[in-house]
Amino acid sequence: MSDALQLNGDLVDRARAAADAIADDIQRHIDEHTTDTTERASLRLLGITGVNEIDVPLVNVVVEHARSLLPSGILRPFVDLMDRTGRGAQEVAEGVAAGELTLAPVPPERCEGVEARAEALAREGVARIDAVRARRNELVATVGEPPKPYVYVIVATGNIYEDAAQAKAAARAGADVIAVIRTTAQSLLDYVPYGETTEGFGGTYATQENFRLMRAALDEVGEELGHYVRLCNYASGLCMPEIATMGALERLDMMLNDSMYGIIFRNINMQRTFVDQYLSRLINARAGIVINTGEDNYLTTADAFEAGHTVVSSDFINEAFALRANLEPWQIGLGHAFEIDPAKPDQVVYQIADAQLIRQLFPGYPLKYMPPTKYMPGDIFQGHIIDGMFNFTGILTGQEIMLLGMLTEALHTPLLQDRYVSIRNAKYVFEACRHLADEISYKPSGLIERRADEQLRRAVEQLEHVRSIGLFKALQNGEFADVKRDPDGGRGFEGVIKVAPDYFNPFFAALREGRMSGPPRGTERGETTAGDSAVAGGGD
Amino acid sequence: MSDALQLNGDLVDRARAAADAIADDIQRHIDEHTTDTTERASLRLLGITGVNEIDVPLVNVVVEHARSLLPSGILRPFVDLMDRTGRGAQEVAEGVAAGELTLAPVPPERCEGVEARAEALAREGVARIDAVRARRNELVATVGEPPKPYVYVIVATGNIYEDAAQAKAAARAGADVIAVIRTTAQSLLDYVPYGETTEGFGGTYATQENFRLMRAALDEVGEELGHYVRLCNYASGLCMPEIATMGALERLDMMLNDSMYGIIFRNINMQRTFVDQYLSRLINARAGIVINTGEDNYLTTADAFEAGHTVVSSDFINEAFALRANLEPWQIGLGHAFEIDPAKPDQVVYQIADAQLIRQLFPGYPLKYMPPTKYMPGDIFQGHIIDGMFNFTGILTGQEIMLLGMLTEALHTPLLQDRYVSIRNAKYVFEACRHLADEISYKPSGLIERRADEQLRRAVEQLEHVRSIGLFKALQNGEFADVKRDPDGGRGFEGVIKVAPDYFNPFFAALREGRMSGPPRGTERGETTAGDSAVAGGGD
Amino acid sequence: MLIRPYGDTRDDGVIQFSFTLPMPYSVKAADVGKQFLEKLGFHTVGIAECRAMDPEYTFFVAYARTDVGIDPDEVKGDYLEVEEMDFAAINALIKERLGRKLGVVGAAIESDAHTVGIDAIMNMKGFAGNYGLERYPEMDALNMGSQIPCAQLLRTALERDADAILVSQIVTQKNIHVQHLTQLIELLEAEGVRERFVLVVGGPRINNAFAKELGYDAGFGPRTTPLEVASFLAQEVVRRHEEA
Amino acid sequence: MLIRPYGDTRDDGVIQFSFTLPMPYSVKAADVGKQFLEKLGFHTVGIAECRAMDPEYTFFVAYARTDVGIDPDEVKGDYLEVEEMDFAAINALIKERLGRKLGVVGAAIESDAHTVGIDAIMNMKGFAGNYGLERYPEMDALNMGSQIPCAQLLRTALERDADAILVSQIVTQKNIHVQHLTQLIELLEAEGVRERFVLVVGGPRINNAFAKELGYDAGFGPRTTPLEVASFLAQEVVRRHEEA
Ligand code: B12
Ligand code: B12
Ligand SMILES: Cc1ncc(COP(=O)(O)O)c(C=O)c1O
Ligand SMILES: Cc1ncc(COP(=O)(O)O)c(C=O)c1O
Repeated sequence: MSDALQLNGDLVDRARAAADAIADDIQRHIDEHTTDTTERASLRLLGITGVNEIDVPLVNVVVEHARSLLPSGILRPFVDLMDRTGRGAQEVAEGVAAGELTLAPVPPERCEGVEARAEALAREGVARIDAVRARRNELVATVGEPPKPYVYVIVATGNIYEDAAQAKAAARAGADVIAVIRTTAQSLLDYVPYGETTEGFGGTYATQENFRLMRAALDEVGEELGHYVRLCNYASGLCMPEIATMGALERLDMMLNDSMYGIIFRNINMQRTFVDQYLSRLINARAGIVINTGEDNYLTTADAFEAGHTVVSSDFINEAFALRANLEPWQIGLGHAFEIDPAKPDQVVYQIADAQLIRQLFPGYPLKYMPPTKYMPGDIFQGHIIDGMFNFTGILTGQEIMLLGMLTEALHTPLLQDRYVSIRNAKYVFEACRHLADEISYKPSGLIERRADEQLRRAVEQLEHVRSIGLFKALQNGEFADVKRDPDGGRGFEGVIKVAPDYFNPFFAALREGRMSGPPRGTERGETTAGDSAVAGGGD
Repeated sequence: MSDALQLNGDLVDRARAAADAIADDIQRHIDEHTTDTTERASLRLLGITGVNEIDVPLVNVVVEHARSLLPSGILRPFVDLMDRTGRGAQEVAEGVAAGELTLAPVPPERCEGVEARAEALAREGVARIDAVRARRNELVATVGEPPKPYVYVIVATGNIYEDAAQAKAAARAGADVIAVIRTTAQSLLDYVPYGETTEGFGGTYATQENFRLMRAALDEVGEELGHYVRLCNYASGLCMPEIATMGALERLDMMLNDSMYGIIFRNINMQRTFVDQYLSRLINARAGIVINTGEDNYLTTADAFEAGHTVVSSDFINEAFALRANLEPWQIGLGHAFEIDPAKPDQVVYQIADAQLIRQLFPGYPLKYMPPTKYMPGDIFQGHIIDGMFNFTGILTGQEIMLLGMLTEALHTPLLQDRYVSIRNAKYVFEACRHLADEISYKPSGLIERRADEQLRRAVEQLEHVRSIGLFKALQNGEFADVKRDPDGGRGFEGVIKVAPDYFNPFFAALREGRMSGPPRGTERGETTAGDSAVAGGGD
Repeated sequence: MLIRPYGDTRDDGVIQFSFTLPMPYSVKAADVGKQFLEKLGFHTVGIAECRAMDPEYTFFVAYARTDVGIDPDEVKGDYLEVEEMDFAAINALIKERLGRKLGVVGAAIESDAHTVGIDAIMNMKGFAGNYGLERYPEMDALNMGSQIPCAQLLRTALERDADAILVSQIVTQKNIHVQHLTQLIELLEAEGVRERFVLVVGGPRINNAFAKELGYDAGFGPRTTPLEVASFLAQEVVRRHEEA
Repeated sequence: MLIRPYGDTRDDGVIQFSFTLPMPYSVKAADVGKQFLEKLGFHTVGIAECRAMDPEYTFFVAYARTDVGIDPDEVKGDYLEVEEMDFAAINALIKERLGRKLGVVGAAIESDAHTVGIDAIMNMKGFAGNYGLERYPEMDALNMGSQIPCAQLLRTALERDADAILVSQIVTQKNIHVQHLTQLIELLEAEGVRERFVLVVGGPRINNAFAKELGYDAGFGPRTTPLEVASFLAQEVVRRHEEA
């Protein structure tokens, strides 16, 4: 089925060429700037953690303290201070926070030595990431892999312990990936909260300690089930590279990481976001983390039937940025969604066209397929069926990461039992239709092929248009998701800093240097839960 | 999609040839016999109705009274008595019941005159059926037709008024056919109960008055909805031709009428059933009623994956009997079912193969597709999804009469809301996937085509084997549904009568004479209920 | 310890409901649904769906919470605790301790025509990968099939001098099964032969406690396997034999 | 007249339930579920499904009956009865009776980033085939979008001398919407400008009674159309204008 549709290869080439040009243009902006969170992430990569007495993370204190030094990068003066005091990174940060130590420009004569030491420290930092990645590879190899597609569900109680309990229940019911949703406004905080948390609404704080607790829970249940259970969290927001760092250290396996989501959906400044996504993705790449992009969101504000092609063009853009940040194709989980109004005649036929198109445009990429959300009804029985057709479309078109729809999508974040019934839905549909894709072919120039072709054509048009006006301008015009953003507006603009000619940050090089390649490999274990025969239930 | 699978035409021809031979063989038996209910039905066709003081139907009293005359047929002596008394059929029956009148053999000299009058009366009886059929044609033409596939649901409260209320609710929710399930043991009664009834369990008594009440309710709601709503009941059982008569007079549109269901599933004597089905089908044919056969039942006792081919062979047999009883292809709703264990890998793929095969073997026939029942779980959410995949398979393979699965199949006869949510399930899936069939083709020699081919081959083998041993013997061996029956055993054997050389029954000829042809035709009206957009429900 | 339903947070008491009220949909329908659930003792009611099904009926889907809990330790019942044995062990037990074949007669009685359940337990091929009673060399099992009148079942059991009678009841609407099952007990008692048989009933709505209440020796529910039934029969018949 | 849920037979009181109990599945789990529903006041409980979801949780699907009924006529509430007008009539009403443009400012406030709902009501293209407020020539409508702090919303409304403020609240978990909505009211009152505005809130978990309780002038729930909102605004602003 991987080439079930006849696509116009020329159009595909033109799309990639345009996306490349768009990304190259933005990459120049990226290379000329740093941001607060980029600098803070660099400090975290040195091993700095913790908060001050009013709960401000030390890395924020340090970066704030050294604001005037940022155009040249925080690392040179910071490592210099380590040298001068003979203390470790954490102690220096604590000293700065305590007001004992002060960061200062490094005089030219010390630069060379400081830079060499900083490079060594950067390599050490990266080595910690590599060790975590190696551990993942080892675990997957010994514990085993679940079969594809991955069943992905969320937990969002606000309480990490409750989340962990529910995540384990979900894994036992058949979930392969657990995503912990962040609490509602966290992505707009210009710092990362610290420590374990038991309160949040609409989600749970993303903190390093919470990552660790959830990782431990999933390792435990993975061992029990005989296959590795993946953990996902969100990088996009005001602290992309910092959260990516935490994810790398705590062995997250997937991260939501989109080059434009924060801009469009969180009104985060675009100059900031493009810079932030770059380091965050370099880190994800190094850590062997699979990123998930957020094109599905476009179809919640724009109409999925009319604007389906914007998902395609944005996938090309996200791909281009991802490749520039050293991610390998197996790590690039491009997003798309099943969001056409279910009242539209032949809805599933069109969804098949859209999903199959994206499948063929990005072979080898672990596509993330999002379930229906916007049109999910309050009638949970009807919603469950729409989710069933989503599951069907997913297995038919070979999606690899299936975010499961919840029958209660219109109502609340998932209950324990919502996940359970959704997983049973998906497992049944996947097994019952597993080889259907091998059995059918699409009629040449039929409705499906024509829709796919039209989507591709419109995506190419859009990409070439965006190339001609530039991505900033396109975002300003509201060309994605019908949302307009100002290049100088939105949150976090004050944290964008033009770099000086002597800007120094050894992590960019260290993260690229001698990296491991390829996905973790393990034998497929874990049988399907659809296996338990559904013979007449009941009994009272 | 009607020729989506490459089938071996030779095998199809062999199947039909074998089925023809099997039916011809049985037809000889049919022609040599009559039954109590055949004679009673003939009296009903003359217009006799009502019960005596102990609730025994007059037709039963009359037939019982004239038992010794039956080998020559009840009609000659009965019409003779009408002649002699100058009374109408009803009055004569009442007289016989009251012990006032006595039926007696007709002396040869009166025969010719009596027979001529009986023939005239038979033509009158048939004319009443024709009038009802004409009325249906007229209603369909003026009120309109719903789009295919027909959505078919059951009501089964035991109370005809409650049934009518629920039937109307179902029709408003989108049902096109309402079947009133008979109360549990009615099919084993050797008479048809009389009058309106408000009690029954597992279903409602099939009586002529109940038929009338339900017909009126559906005509009312059909008018309101702008499309004709069809009514279905069951002929199979110990009184097939009598119930068929009632159905013809009360404008039922469909009847469950299988040449073998009663034998296999109700342990009704086979000699009896074959005779009964013949007249009942002649009546159904004349009345423009669509019959539904019961092959789906085989898969509740035999395994659907292993024994799927028995459905195919039985469909050929039912077809052969139906054609012999003057039914036109558009009236022959051959049954089949979605009963493969949902825990079986690729269940839906196999179901598609089976359903598509039957679709292609019987083009132009209104196939009746039965939903999953045996493996429906107590978990209604999971059951709802399995039903969703059934709906999907139905629309993909072009089934015309979709009996909707109920999410509570394992629990109880449907609640009001069970029908509602099931209809919403079906309407959504039908609309969302309506043209998928036009978009795909099946891989030559793939899993689907191979499965279909194997089913056909095995059906041919079975049919040729049955031809060689005879159908009676095959039923004795348990070759259908794994159920064994004795040719001289089972209920109703005492009511099978070998006809004398002078057997006389003018209805057989009258029913065939100058009949109308073709289905009722109306413009497609009634929009789909999936039309109401499913945007976020709720509100509290 | 009292436990409550677990929706999103332990002990939140969340329950999902669906029901139909026989009233026309109107602007206040959602409130009727909400207040109805409140009257039933629930709180924090969220009406997820409230839709006209028809001019006369309104369909509701709701979530609400209860503060009522239950202590599972206090739920006591008459559960059948059968020590499950394997095919060989069951046959060996009968052979060694009963010393003759164990006779079993089974049927779906009266108007019930559902045989798949009793077939699953009794027929050769069995169910869920384990053999039916007919396959046990140490049993003499007869499955009479469907719609067998109580009197006929008893007659056959007496004729064959069976040790156990197995009854299947699938149709339960309007409690028809209770009627049939009582009828059989009364017949056995009237004939004074109740004690001669191990009397077992099964079906999707049967459980052991319910069977005991009606006067049966054991009841088996959904997803019963032949092995469970065979284990019970062998142990129970041998026990009675040795006690006698 | 009291009505009860209608399952199979009028007044049978049948309700469908699903819930999860935090206890391991065991042979008695079905009885725990049954007795729990009985404790809640239901009878004729049928446990349709009772299955281990996990070693610690058991999932139930059940049907049971209640004898409790409700009289819909006794359910009284603060329902918004807006006489729905058409696009032209609304504009005409404003033009003739208000004599100037009707000013509206709307936003999803505080942490709420869901704009699809407010966009459906306010943006040009509207929703379900009817235009949003921005399209009304006699309205001066500004949709500020998502995550707008209360203070900023108020500032804008004052600057533009708006007649009405429209607030959208979609996220309701842990009652966060109540917190935000109260915050806005308190701010308006603290500034002494509550009476200057027709204050409206909408969202999938909002209804009129709830909005009134919080001190708003009206509340709109799921599937609201722009026409309903425009009709209400025009009528209410004109009424106030004429009363003043
Ligand atoms: C197959 C079937 C039929 C077939 C039966 C064929 C046959 N020869 O058995 C046919 C088509 C004939 C049929 C007819 C009817 N059926 Co029916 N049928 C079913 C169906 C779909 C499956 C039952 C089944 O085979 N299950 C599989 C077996 C393996 O499971 P089981 O029976 O539970 O058995 C297991 C255990 O319960 C236990 N067990 C069962 N018996 C025994 C006995 C002993 C001694 C022991 C130890 C254990 C044991 O062990 C078995 C293996 O684990 C069910 C719905 C469903 N999904 O359950 C409806 C269902 C049972 N039928 C129903 C009805 C109403 C009817 C009719 C009355 C409808 C009508 N008015 O025409 C008729 C009449 C039947 C009659 N006179 O009894 C209703 C019953 C409602 C109720 N609760 O009362 C059901 C639930 C469907 C529904 N939702 O309406 N039916
Ligand atoms: C689209 C969507 C998003 C998009 C929003 C994009 C955007 N710009 O709006 C994105 C992806 C960004 C998003 C994010 C989140 N979402 Co969201 N989202 C949805 C979703 C799928 C659809 C909402 C929607 O657009 N509905 C369509 C519109 C037309 O309907 P509506 O909003 O009800 O509006 C109608 C009426 O209510 C009324 N109305 C609404 N507002 C107003 C205002 C006025 C004045 C009037 C008169 C009328 C009115 O009129 C409208 C037209 O009829 C819902 C699930 C669902 N199916 O409802 C979840 C949902 C609302 N989201 C939810 C959550 C938890 C979140 C997050 C907090 C998750 C997280 N932790 O990351 C985030 C954070 C958002 C934040 N900070 O607020 C939950 C809320 C749970 C709850 N009850 O509290 C939901 C229910 C999903 C779920 N089941 O968990 N989400
Ligand atoms: C790419 C991406 N990042 C992040 C998020 C979540 O962000 P927030 O935590 O801001 O809601 C989403 C949610 O859909 C997303 O798609
Ligand atoms: C062909 C046919 N006739 C009749 C029936 C119903 O018969 P009874 O009323 O005997 O249950 C069925 C039920 O499935 C059937 O398939």
